[in-house]
Amino acid sequence: EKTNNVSIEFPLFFNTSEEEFSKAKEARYRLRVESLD
Amino acid sequence: EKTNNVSIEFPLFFNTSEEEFSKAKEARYRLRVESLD
Amino acid sequence: MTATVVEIGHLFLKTYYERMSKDPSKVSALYSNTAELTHINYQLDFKEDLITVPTVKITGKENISKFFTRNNKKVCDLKVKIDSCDIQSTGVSRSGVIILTTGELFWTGTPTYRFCQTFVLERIENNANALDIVNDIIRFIPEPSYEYQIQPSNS
Amino acid sequence: MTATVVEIGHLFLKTYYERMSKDPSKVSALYSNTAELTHINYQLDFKEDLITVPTVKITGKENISKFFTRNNKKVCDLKVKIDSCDIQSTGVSRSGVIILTTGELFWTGTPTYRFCQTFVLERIENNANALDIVNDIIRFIPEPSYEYQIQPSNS
Repeated sequence: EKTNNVSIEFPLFFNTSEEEFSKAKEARYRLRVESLD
Repeated sequence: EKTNNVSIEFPLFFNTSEEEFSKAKEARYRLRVESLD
Repeated sequence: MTATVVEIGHLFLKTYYERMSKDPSKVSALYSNTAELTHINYQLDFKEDLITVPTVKITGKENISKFFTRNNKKVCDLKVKIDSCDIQSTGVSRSGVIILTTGELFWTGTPTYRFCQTFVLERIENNANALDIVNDIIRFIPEPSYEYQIQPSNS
Repeated sequence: MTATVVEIGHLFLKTYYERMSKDPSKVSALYSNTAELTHINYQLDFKEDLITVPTVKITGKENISKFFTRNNKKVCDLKVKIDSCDIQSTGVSRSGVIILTTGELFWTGTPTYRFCQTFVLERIENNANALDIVNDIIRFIPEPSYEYQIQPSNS
């Protein structure tokens, strides 16, 4: 039952890095801007 | 146990109307645009 | 069975949010004795242009009752738009209901805040027809453009 | 008690999302026999610029196992950023855990999609130390600007 005293900091990344995420986020951002044209 | 066969359509508004919501949404939108200056 | 769970979920949502604005002092009657509630922290005077709304965790029906009584005015003024609602069976012999909603809320004169909220409802022991809230968690979702820095234009 | 529930929640999240990308065929082992799962509908070929991702509801460990096996490739490629995580006790004698997370996810070459997800974990009968997922619901949140029509500029 005992678990280690883990303290987790957000955001958490799984199967990706902050850099890779930023690129995908930029793609989302471009789509958003295009939808406003 | 028997409940009426209710079918609910979204969005649902509580204590507000679509008109009043739109005004509050516009205020959010203005804050968003200002934050980009 | 599934249809019934969905109907129960929809009826619950209506009861919960309508009671919130019409009579906050009776909202706590919907919770079980040991319920846990994560809700808006009205004690913090959050500003309109905040990217998110702070929350606080309250345990037990008595404390939940005090919470809604103390913040009566703000709770009454709460205006809610629900955009979606997902429902599943849960708990002992799957007689309970779990609900996940998404939407936006605001108060008189404030902008809108996006949120998601999850509820777990369980059968009351001596009353198979009634359901109590045992869990209620609200979480606010920041607006995208606050977190994404736009490139300065070339002009 | 509360600290332990939070720790259990955090450890669960790590196990769940890491197993998703490393070995989807073992994800279904985390669910109870009668679990319900509302997850991404990989059968629909949704387009990148869709404002939201469609979901499908699956009931029972066996069907959940088939779901993850059938969609192995897409599930392995799932990339997730978790922004927040709220945790409470739930269920019989409050030995279970309910989790509400918010975040964004994407696949190789796609833009990001915002989501919220709720889990209910319950103790396994003959094993007090283990927890099974009994409910898992994901819901996607549309991006704001798709729903708000900008006024044409005067220039």
